[in-house]
Amino acid sequence: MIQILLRDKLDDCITRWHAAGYDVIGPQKNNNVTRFAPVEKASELDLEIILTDRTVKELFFPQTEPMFRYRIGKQAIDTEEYLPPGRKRIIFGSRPCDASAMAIDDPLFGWDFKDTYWFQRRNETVMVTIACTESDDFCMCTSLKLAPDSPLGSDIMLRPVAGGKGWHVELLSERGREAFDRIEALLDDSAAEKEPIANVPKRFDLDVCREWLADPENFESHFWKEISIRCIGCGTCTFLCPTCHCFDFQDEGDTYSGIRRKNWDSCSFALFTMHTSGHNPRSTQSSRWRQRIMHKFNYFPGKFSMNSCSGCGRCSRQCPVDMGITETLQEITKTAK
Amino acid sequence: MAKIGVFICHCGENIAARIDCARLLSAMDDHPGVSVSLDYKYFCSDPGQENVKKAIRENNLTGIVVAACSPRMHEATFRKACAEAGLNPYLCEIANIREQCSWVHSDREKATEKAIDITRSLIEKVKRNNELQPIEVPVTRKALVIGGGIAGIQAALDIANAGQEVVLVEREPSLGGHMAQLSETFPTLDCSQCIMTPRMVEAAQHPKIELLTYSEIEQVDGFIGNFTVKIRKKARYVDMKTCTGCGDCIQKCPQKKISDEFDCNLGKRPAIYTPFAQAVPNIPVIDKENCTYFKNGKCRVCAKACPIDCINFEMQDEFVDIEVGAIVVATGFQIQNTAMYGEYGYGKYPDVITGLQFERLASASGPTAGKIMRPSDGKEPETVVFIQCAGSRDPSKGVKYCSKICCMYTSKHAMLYAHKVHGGKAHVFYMDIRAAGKGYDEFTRRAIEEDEASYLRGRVSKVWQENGKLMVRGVDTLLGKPVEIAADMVVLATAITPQPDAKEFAKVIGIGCDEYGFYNEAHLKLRPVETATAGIYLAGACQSPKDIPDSVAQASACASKVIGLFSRDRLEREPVIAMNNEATCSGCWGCFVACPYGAIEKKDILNRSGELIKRVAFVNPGLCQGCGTCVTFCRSNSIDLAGFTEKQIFAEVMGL
Amino acid sequence: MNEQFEPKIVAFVCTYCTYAGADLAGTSRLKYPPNVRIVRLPCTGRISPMFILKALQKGADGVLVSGCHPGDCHFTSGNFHARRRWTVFRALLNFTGIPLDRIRFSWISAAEGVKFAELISSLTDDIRKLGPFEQYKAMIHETETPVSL
Amino acid sequence: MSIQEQYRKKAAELLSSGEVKLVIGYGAGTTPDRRRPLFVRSADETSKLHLDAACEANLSGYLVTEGLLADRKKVGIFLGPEGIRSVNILASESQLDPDQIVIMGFNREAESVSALEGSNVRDFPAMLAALKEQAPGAGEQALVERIENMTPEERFTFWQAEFEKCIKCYACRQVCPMCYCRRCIVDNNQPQWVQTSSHTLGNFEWNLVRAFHLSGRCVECGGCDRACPVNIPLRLINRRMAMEVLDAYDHFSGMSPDQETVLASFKKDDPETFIL
Repeated sequence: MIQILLRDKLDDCITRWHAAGYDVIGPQKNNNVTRFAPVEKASELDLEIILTDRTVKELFFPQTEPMFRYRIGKQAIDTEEYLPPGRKRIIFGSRPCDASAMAIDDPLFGWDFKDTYWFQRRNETVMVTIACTESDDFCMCTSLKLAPDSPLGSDIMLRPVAGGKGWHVELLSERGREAFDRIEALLDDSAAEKEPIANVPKRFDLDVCREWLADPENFESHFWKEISIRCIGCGTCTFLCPTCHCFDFQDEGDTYSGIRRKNWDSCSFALFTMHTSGHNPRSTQSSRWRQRIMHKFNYFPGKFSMNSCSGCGRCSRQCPVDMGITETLQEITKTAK
Repeated sequence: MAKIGVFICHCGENIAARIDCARLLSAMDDHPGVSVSLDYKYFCSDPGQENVKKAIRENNLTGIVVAACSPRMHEATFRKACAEAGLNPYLCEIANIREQCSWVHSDREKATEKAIDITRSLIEKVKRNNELQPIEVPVTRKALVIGGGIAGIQAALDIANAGQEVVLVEREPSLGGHMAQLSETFPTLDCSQCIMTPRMVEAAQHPKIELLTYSEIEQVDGFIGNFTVKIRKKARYVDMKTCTGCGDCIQKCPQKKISDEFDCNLGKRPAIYTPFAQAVPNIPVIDKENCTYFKNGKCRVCAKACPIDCINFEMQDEFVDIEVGAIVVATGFQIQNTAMYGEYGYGKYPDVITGLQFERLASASGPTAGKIMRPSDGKEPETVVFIQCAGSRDPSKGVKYCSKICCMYTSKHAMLYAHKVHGGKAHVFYMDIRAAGKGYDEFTRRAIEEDEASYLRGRVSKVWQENGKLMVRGVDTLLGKPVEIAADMVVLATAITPQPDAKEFAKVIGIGCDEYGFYNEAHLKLRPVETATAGIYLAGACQSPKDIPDSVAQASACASKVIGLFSRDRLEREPVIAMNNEATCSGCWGCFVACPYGAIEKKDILNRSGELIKRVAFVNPGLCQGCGTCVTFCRSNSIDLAGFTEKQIFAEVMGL
Repeated sequence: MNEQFEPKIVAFVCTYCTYAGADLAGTSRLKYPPNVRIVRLPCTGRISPMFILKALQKGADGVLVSGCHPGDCHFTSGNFHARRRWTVFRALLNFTGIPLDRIRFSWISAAEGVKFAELISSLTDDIRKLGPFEQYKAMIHETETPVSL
Repeated sequence: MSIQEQYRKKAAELLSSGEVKLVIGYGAGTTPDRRRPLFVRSADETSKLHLDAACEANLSGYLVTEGLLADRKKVGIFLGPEGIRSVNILASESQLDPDQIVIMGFNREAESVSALEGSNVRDFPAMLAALKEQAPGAGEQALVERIENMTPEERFTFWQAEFEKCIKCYACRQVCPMCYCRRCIVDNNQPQWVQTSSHTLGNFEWNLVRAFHLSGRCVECGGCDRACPVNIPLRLINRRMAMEVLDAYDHFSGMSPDQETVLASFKKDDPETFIL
């Protein structure tokens, strides 16, 4: 049976989910930036945004997270741990690329040490994803062999019905079913045409690219210098990337006590690989950009059999100098052929 | 791992009365990194310091904090104790819990809390202190003395007689200063010229003294032991080497109507002149402003008169750079213009004159050859009124301070007048008679009792001219009556002020001055001849109004400081200086622009094949004085200041 | 508030003038509130705006920066440089909403023990009236709080 | 001939004559409304150069790329008035030799661009003097004033809401021609003056320090503002600081390659109204 979630029922859904102990989080435009934040009412949601400026990543892997507090005593150091809040939540209205990215990062955060902060949040979260019916010039999920309706990482997939009245509900997991049980009564079963999903053109040939990247000959290629010549070395692409997951530890506080924090870090920064000696094995911006591409499309797939990219296109969309993965992989595709 | 010792001084009751030292001690005991904490009644005492040294040795301490009085009192003491115990003296910090805590707070609880904060934040600082080694700099054994009055001459002679070289610079054409203008000197009434001129000649002929008259200091760079001074030798237009001082040129100069500054404008002089007959060097200068040739391009009478052709109108100012190790500033004083007292009529009535003008009238070498005559008509005054404090001790119109010498010279004037004008009557209006000094009070008593000067305690409200007399209206506060005196002459005891350009000159040489322009000593009581700038000393009235004995004494004190400095080849300096991290420096040169001492140099970093990689800042340790202005400017945090590093201050603030 | 609020004030001073002035206040046995903590530096030229930010991070409700009067700097011009920095930094603080009543600047000479004592008294009084710097403290509190999502 | 054609031709001449080794200009971007920095090394590539009202970026930051000017060869560059000002500052701070820079200057108007006469950075005194008079960034003036009229509490709240968004990507720093430090103060962790965590406090500290370090140096090219991925109105702070140094010290940054850095210099009679 086709189940339809009508847009005008959203308020009731939120109320029921709240009653069932879920926090509801969705895309909003606030203070000139679009991002995911808790909502009380459906009107706070901005579901028309193709893709938020900031990703859902920060809901699992915050930009800065206190891990423990320490106090330096005369004889010993006392510590006190911080843990994630431990609340069930529904992320309503993420896009397939963002949701996929979370699934892509799962093995990374769990291959040896299981990162509590990540997995506790992952386990407490129901990802309600809305398939894309629109795309922009930077979207590239199809080039990554994903799609505007990829189920990867989602617990529920919503497919817009024509006219924008609501969504077809597709349950993808037990966690999703549980959340939807709470609002089953509100679902409609009237048949409605699904709107076709967005037609995202294929922008590069991933297989060709991966083969080129895997060839050790190309590691020292002049290509890297050429392609990254205008890179200014900021962290925009990495911090806005849903799959980028590098972090750094910082102790902050006064001379007696403080907090150890886990902060986002970026391979774009010169400091990322700086040694204490002053030597920097990745001393040029081109070597850093190469690392980013290699990591995403060579090393990561080598270890986890997935590309560390879900094709959201934020790196290109937000780059201050109009660079990005798309251009690089397009150029590699050309070069390789 | 830090092993810090904390020493809490009770300072008798000074600290212990307001601060719970036991609580402070136990708080420090619990502080991470503290190996030993002790308290004691007086840590500055010998046994107290022995305790500190013992604790350092026994516990192998890596730093100490002494919670006691201000570091300005005993930092040096405890640093020395550290050094004696084998700990680098810069691993010592002083927590000021007396001047800035126990003495200013009455709430024992809160004062104790504050003392804990102060002490622990310095523990955090000292943990990050580095061992510093004193910087050694060479000493140039040559002194510069600025000013050729009695103070400068005395200092120069004392230094030179100790075998050290001296450059003596005087901006006027002759040595002598104000003392050369005086008639006789209190309290002995010996003739000023008689005691002064031999000194001038001695200075000029001394093999260790290089005399530069008619010269001014343009620029002073460098630091103690190593100053570079640029001197402008003003063009005299007379060749010093060949001139014999015959004076023919002076005689022949057609321009004879120039007010004579040396005679306080009571006499006239030509355009080519020596300031006074006994001038040293006895070589004239041409006053370019008033010389007919310089004004009109015609004349050259002096050149024609000169038998050996030593007049040179083409002469230019010359600049010389000298290297000296110490500087004595003896730039003297000026007297205040008294025009602000309209009621005294100075400038309006020619017979209202200043004390210095009276000196010239009374001087045997003065414009009247020592005869007391009224400037207006040359008559001998029968009655003279002296008004003391004509500017001094008057915050509303004059200056707040006492000019110190006027009581004495007014007595002297009254006395000289009585000696020279028999039957003349001297009246002195005074506020207080300040005659402290050897033989001084006796001297004023003599003026009153033997020379019958009439001393009236009170102020003068008005002076006006009536029937050829100067009417002086004042008050005798002892009788409580107004007084009116018909006088022939009125003499104002004007205030002593700094030289008009004293403030600007202070900046040229890099010393401080007070609101008036008198130069600041490093410590009024304990370091009265040193300035805050190491290697620069003060002598005479440039520091404050002084009489001749005081000026001479201070000059000799300066000389002893300089001789002491020159007794060593090298000099140790505080290692609190900036240093640059060449790896992170971008060479933006903000520090170069900001440094008040020009201590930042540009250093080329070359690669192995000698090619320039980059240019970075380098701090010259000899020039850096350790202010840290560069550190604050440096955007990349590349420059840092030893002793007050970014890490230390950060820890100190974050440890509060 | 039952108990009177006692502000925490941090003073950054140069050693030659204001520190000596504070010493003079002590030797003159003047009294002022115990709320101030003095950090001694060689010169106002050494006082970086970062110090002010760190004092605020450490929970200061007020900051005083003080040195030699213009023209009196032991290092001749450190205070002139400082004055420019303060002017600009102060404008910046003001524009970003740090109340200037809390960040004060003064010239206090070695002779002005009375001025030092009086300034600390009035500053403490003023900041007591303003109350704790709640807005900044809220920002500090956020750093100590677990992430809410 | 359009200015685009004119400068393509000029770039081709400069490159083929060997006068410059490189021309830094603008090329087509991913989408029709975008322009991206373009590095042209041969005359035949100059047809890829674009110059129109979409060319917003201040390219001068690329001039201080390590080693670019070390060979003493010249580089041609497309620069707007702000870019010319930044080259002046970079020269005054000894980061480059202004005589190595061949400027193809342009003025951007609403829909079009016009050429600026001159090619050496010293050739534009009249344009810069006029710019000083008309105060660039005046468009922001109203907003700046609105913020100034708030109470301190409101201002604090306003900026907290803005800085809370910051993710410390440092795009503002990286895109800024004035941020050429080999090591940024935020990357110095001994001591860590600026907290690197992107909580509001850390973001606040970072943005204050950035603005302070740019005081009297910012040319208001707006690069930071455009680069900020979370749209913090950084231009407002920079504008306010520019106003401050203009009012207090009559300092308009980037007037000449010999200009003194305003915070490294002083006048004895600098205004002081607030020092007790």
